[in-house]
Amino acid sequence: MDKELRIVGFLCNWCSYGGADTAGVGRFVQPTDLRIIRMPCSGRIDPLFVLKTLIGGADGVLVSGCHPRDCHYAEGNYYARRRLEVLKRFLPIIGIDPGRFEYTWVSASEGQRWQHVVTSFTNQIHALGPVQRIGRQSLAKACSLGTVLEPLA
Amino acid sequence: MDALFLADDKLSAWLGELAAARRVLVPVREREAVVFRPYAAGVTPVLDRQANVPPKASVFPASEALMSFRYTKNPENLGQVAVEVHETIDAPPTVVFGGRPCDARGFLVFDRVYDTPKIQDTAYKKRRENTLFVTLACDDPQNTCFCNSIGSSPYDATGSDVLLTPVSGGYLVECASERGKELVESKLLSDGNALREEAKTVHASALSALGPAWNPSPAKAKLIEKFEDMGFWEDVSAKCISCGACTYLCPTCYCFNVTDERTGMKGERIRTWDTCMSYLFTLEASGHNPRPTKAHRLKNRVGHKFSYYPEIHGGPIACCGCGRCISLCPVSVDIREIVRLSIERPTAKPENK
Amino acid sequence: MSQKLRYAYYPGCSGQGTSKEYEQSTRAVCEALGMELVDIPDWSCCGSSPAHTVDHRLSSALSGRNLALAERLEGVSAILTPCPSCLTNLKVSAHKMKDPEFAAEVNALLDFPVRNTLPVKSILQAIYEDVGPDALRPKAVRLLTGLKLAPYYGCIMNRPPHIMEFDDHENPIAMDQLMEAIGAEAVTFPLKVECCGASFGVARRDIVQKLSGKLLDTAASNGADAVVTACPLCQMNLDLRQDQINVANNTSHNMPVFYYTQLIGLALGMTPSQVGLEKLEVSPMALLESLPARAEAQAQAAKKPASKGAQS
Amino acid sequence: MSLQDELKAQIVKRLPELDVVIGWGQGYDSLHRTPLFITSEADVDKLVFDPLCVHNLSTYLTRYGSAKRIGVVVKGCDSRSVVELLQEKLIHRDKVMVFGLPCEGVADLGKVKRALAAKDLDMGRVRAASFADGDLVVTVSGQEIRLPMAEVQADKCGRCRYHNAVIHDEFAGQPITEAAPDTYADVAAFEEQTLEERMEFWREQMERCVRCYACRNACPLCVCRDYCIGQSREPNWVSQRDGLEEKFFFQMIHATHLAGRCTECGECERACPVDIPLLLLKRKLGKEILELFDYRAGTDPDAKPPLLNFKVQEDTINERGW
Amino acid sequence: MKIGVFVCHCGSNIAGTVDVVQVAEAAKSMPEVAFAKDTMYACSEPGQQGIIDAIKEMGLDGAVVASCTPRMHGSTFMRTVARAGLNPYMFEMANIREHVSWIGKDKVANTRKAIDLVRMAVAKLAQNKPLYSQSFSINKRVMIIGGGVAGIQAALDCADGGLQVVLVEKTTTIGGKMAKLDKTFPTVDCSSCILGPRMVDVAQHPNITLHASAEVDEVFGYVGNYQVEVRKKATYVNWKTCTGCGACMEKCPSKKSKDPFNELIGTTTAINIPFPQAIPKRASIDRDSCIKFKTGKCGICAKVCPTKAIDYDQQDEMITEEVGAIIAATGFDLMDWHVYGQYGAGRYPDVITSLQYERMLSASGPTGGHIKRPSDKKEPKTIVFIQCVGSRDKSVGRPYCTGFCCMYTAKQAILTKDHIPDSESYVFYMDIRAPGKMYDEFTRRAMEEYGAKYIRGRVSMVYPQDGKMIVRGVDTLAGAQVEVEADLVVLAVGAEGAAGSAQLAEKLRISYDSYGFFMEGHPKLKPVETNTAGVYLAGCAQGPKDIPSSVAQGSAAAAKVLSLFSKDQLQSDPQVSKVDLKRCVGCMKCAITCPFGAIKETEVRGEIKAQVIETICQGCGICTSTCRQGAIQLQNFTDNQILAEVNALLSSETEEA
Repeated sequence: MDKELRIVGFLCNWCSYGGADTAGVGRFVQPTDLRIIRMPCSGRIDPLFVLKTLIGGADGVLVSGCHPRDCHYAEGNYYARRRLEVLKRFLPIIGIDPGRFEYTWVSASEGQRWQHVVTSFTNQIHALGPVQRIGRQSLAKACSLGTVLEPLA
Repeated sequence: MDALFLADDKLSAWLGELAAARRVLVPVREREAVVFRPYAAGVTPVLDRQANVPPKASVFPASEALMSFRYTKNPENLGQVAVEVHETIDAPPTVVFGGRPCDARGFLVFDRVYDTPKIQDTAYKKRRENTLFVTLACDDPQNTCFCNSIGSSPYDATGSDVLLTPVSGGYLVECASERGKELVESKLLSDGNALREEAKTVHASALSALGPAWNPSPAKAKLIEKFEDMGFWEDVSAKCISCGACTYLCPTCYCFNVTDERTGMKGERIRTWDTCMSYLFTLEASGHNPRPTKAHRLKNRVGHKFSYYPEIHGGPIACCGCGRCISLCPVSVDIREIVRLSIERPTAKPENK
Repeated sequence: MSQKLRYAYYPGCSGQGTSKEYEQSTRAVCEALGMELVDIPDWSCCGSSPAHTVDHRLSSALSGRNLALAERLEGVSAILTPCPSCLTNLKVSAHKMKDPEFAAEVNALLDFPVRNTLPVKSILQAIYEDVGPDALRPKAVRLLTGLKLAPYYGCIMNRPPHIMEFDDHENPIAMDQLMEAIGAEAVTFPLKVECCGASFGVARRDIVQKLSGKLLDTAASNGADAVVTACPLCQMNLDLRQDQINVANNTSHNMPVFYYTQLIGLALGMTPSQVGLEKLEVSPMALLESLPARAEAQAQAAKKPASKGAQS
Repeated sequence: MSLQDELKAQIVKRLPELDVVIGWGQGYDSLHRTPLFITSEADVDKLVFDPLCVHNLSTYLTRYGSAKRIGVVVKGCDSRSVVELLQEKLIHRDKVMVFGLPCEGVADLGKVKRALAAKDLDMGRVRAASFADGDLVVTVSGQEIRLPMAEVQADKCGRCRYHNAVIHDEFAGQPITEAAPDTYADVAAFEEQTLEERMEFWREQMERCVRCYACRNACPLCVCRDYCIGQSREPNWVSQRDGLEEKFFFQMIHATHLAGRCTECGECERACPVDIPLLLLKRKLGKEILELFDYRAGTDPDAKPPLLNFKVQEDTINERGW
Repeated sequence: MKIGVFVCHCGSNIAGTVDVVQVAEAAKSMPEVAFAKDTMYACSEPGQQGIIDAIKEMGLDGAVVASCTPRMHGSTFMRTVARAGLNPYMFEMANIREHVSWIGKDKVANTRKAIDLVRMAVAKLAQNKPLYSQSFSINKRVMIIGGGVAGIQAALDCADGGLQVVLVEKTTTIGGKMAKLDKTFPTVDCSSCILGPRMVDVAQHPNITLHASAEVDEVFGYVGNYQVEVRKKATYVNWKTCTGCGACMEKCPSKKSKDPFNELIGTTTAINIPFPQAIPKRASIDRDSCIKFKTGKCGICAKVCPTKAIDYDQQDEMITEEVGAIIAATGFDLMDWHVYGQYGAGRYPDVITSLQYERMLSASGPTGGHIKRPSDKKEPKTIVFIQCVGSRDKSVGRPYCTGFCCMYTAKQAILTKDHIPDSESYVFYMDIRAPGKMYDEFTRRAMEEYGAKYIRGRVSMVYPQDGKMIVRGVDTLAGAQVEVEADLVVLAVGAEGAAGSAQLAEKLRISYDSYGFFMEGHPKLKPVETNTAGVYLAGCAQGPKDIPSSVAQGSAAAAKVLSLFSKDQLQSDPQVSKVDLKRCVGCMKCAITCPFGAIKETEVRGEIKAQVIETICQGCGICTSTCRQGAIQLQNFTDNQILAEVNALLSSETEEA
């Protein structure tokens, strides 16, 4: 695999963080790009965390929680599912490939599934390459080209 | 000094000359907004109307790093941390081209605050020194313009270094300061003395288009008188939505906020524009806020411009009459009307409590 | 039935030889029921037994060719075939081609690719789902009342269930209900989906004799006068080999083995020769002639309140 | 009786029950209307209603204490904000009196500006404006210019499903019966660009942002205002730097906080002094939420908003088997 | 703030693939870090002491331990930090074992990743606040849901321990599945003879309140203080006056009512007491069968009742029970075996379930203890038992082994021989699973002494022919197809969580698996706990198990409750949400999304504000992500802390570049 990319995972403590632990206990080899942030529940994940992370320069964000019906807090992942689905569909308008963000459900027992998720997500991000950042290019370029910004048709 | 002439077709060449050694900021159109952007070949300046955003940032950026700092640890004792500080001033030689007289005059209001014998804001001063203004006189003022009422005019060259006046086929170019001379030393400019008369006609017609001037000076006392008249302020601020458009787009509003932004072991001390229309402007650490409502805050903005500033700085009011706070206000709050009402409307007697 | 039923039709090789009567009665019945069958032009082998045991890709290519040809027909809603063996191969191929890699391999062998847009169904499924017993019932001008049938579906009509996606794979009822709609009685027949011995009739005749014999025994012991089938191979084993079975098992079955399309055709008013009854080895004519008398007897019995019907 | 007079009569009738009625009055020039706060019958005469009454006045409703009884004049689009505020219990029905209007569409002054600029004229110099035969007639620099309303009408009006106030205590005039379909063609058109082009577009737009927060403060549903997380240190989502990331992220805050609530009234975009097309972001969310949850904000005060709700089995969310 | 970082080798578990010395060295340059060191085994006593010493010597304010998962040793190190005199919440962990060293061998990449994780943990800890638990009192009453043998055992143990017990039973009598059994393995004791006295104890125990014909409707509250709304379903008989004399049953004209107690192989009267030893011994009316309810006429039971207990107008009654802990002992039901088309899917009357057979064997059952096949009431001579019907069968979505079927099948084969000495039993099995005291010996007796013919193989088909059930299967040991002409076929149907267990789990906020079994807190170490404090499990509700195991779990759950209640006060988890009053606009969206009802509306200076009830809050943080003003923040998982982690990670990249 090419140079590591910056992939951030927001995982609920009860299921997916445990699933990642289980994968570790099972010595299921995974790519090393991912950095996991432990959350109490996928319902704690404000979509803005994902946006902040992507706009701030992460190449991919992976959210994982308990399977629907299995939330330790009964309902957190139901809210998460709606919020994150809306978020995923929102990304294209701001020029971010929706494939840079995935959300999924992995239980504490699903070590192998976690390995699969991490591996395929990391491959997906590598296929997309480094993220483009809004702050990385200044308007000087546009000005030097003499572009006059036309209003939306 | 002689007046010069710049033909329309020489404009870009002149800009090109100016831009060779300096950053030249020109008004350009982006969607329906006109903003100042660095000139480069191919950029078409928009000179037929007032820019939405004045060239304030040329001397007083919306955000600037005053200094950068870095923490270093004593390897023997990690608990001991030293800090290194580097002052940073970004002050490239700059020409602001195509602003209006009001835009350039705005900095005179700044100067009385940031460049005084007692207090000198080094970053401001450095940039002010490095920035020249090639100003375009207005030939047809907008409905919201009122420079004539605050003691100026559509062709007032105070604060500018070069004044351009649109005449047939091009511009009359007049030096307005010593520093302006270096700018007009160009072979592209020809003798323009013959066009002085035409320029005067342009000036006169612009002035008359503004209509009769009104006198804001009685407001100085009246606004103090109305300090406790919150009924008045609630009334005139009712429509205000407390955004910062008026202050950020005002060529004379000079308030700022300072914050340290740090990541890891390094960071910067940032100065950013602040707006007195925001609740946060006066929010104190205790949670107390001396200006808790928009009425208090609008009172401050109008009071500061037309009463407190003149009081402190010996006369001039802190307004250049550009009218952006009116034309760009999402709800058309009209500062002229508020000043007039403060003068005309009887002041309510404070209730004895 | 407001919209026109129009299908691509895959006849299969049996219909050209051993089960001409199935083919003949299928076409007649479908026409009578308003189901337009458009023959797939230049149809070829479905890739059944000889091919699929050797090479899955080639077998699927044979099926795929037919699928692709059918997809080019206009205004057809499904591909129909009377033969369960063809059905299985067409459906399995279509199913496997949902995997894009496999589909690419198969398509590489074809003149034009399979789009996999048309469902493949048996004639039985189409009659059952698109016409249905309720619509069939009023069309029956000659009810087969008194005829007791063992409905025999064969082993592959409904299996494997996740591919065939039709009826209950252990206890299918589509043919039962169609037979009941035309007045016949479907007796309890627990071996509906048992194996008849299939093509072992050539290599190991003893197996067919044992398995098919058991089918006939069970049908008889459950009171059936005849067997009704949906598969050319089953029909052939039970009918053509009935004498061999009797000899081998020391039994004396004389049990006609119909195609369900033949019986529906009769009920719709067709003549025995229109549905090819003369092609059956065990002649059903005596049985069919006895039906009016049986019906009368049944009607009489029904009038007597004390009489008990068949167990149900 | 004209629509405007009918409205005035209704306000005069109900004014005694109310502390203030918010309507529109004449602004600083003939093209501008401005919010009018009516507290006496004499003020009622200043009331104006025409296609220049662009402001969504419901934005003021949450700025009064719960003790006041407020009347508000609303067009169809504005009324959805009232419904949304009621649904979120940010205002109380018994404290708000809604004067509903039918509206055939308002002018977009940005389009007026562009139309005049095309004729080398400056909207800032318009001396007179009136409406005649479906045209906006303006006098500028000595010329009389007729601008067909169809050309200068706000985009939102061309796709309006709710010409009439959806909630009202008083309704002036005759309800308008037609409603236009909204196909979100603008969003689709924008998304025909590549991802790089889209981000470059926003890069260019955000460069211009002065962080005045007019977009936020004009928004009827931005009720945090003084405690917006875009400006706070606790929590500290956005630094004081005015980089593109900071400015853009503020728009992410604004947009996501409006997901499932935004009625697409467009005040954010209208209020922007540097003409950044902010509504597009909200329209995208509106489109996705409509597709996912069949939900249009501000149409039912008793609805449970989609993001505060869930189904155990979501019919429309394909979780992609990740 | 002065932070200490302790990087664990974990022997070679971490140090094998992560350069822990380099990680500790890198930590030294991180903000706020005043001390960083690698350590061989952080969790060992010397390791912990090292942390304590460093905290004390260096005057540290908090500690980051980079080692294994916090799910493993998070609480261990919190206690360590507390022993050093710090608030235990001034601690964070970086998981560099499960998430780093164990999942890859690239030491360079692993080390870089470990440094990032430490940097993130440090950034988070820098904003941790000391948190303090609140004490709250406990209501020392316990509710037990389900009156089977596990629930009975738990109830008696708790009651004997001095607790007030509320026992809620869905049906009209306690006893559960065990009450339906004829005999128990491997002792062949009479089931009702051993269970009966326990049931009577429940009825007579002064500390036990029994609600039969009752179900849990809603559960509010939290450990120590639950409010449970119990729906007492109408029985149309006033149980306060009913004496259980049975006069109504004798006279009831509707004698063909369904008899669920007898697994529907017999019938009963519309008004009935399920069996003579029922507790409470009270009659109830089956509305669906009662002539009075169906036609309005009849009313015979009301006439004959000596105590005038019949009340046709009775309604469901809601009562609220306040308890401090709940034991869920809701047991199991048989899976719906009708998915087995090859066994007739219910079409053949002579294919029955083992539980139906059990009722047939029982002297108090509908056949009076005589084995009669349902179709013609004849005594069967050849009986085939098919095991693993709905066990270990992925094709029907039941991959697990129910575990007790092998044993009861052997028992039933033995009892069959006792009942019908000239009978022959065949048992089709996959493997014999008899790992219990005297269990394997028991199955051997069935084969060797009682002559049950055990055939190792699956049955492919059962069908009727000539009055017999033909059972066709395979004998995998002989490698042959077998056909048995049986008179009766008994299916050992697998168990699944009792009907309604998923709904109950959702009310109790505990997890359950796809088979309806409740999830225990830890498969090894917390077999009767759940992840919801104060909710415990007993018996088959947690997974299929036999009677002794169920009884043991009942006692275990009781012990857990007694231990919980041994204190007068509980400490709340302080990691709860907190409202910043000045930011709160009182929109109460937090309260809408809170799954626990932990947020209430309050008024502060005339304005509506949200308030967190700390003892109810479970710390999920859904409110925090719901609140747009950021006014409600989950302590130590605040927005700023998550952002600090994100920034620490993203800035690390910038610094490298």
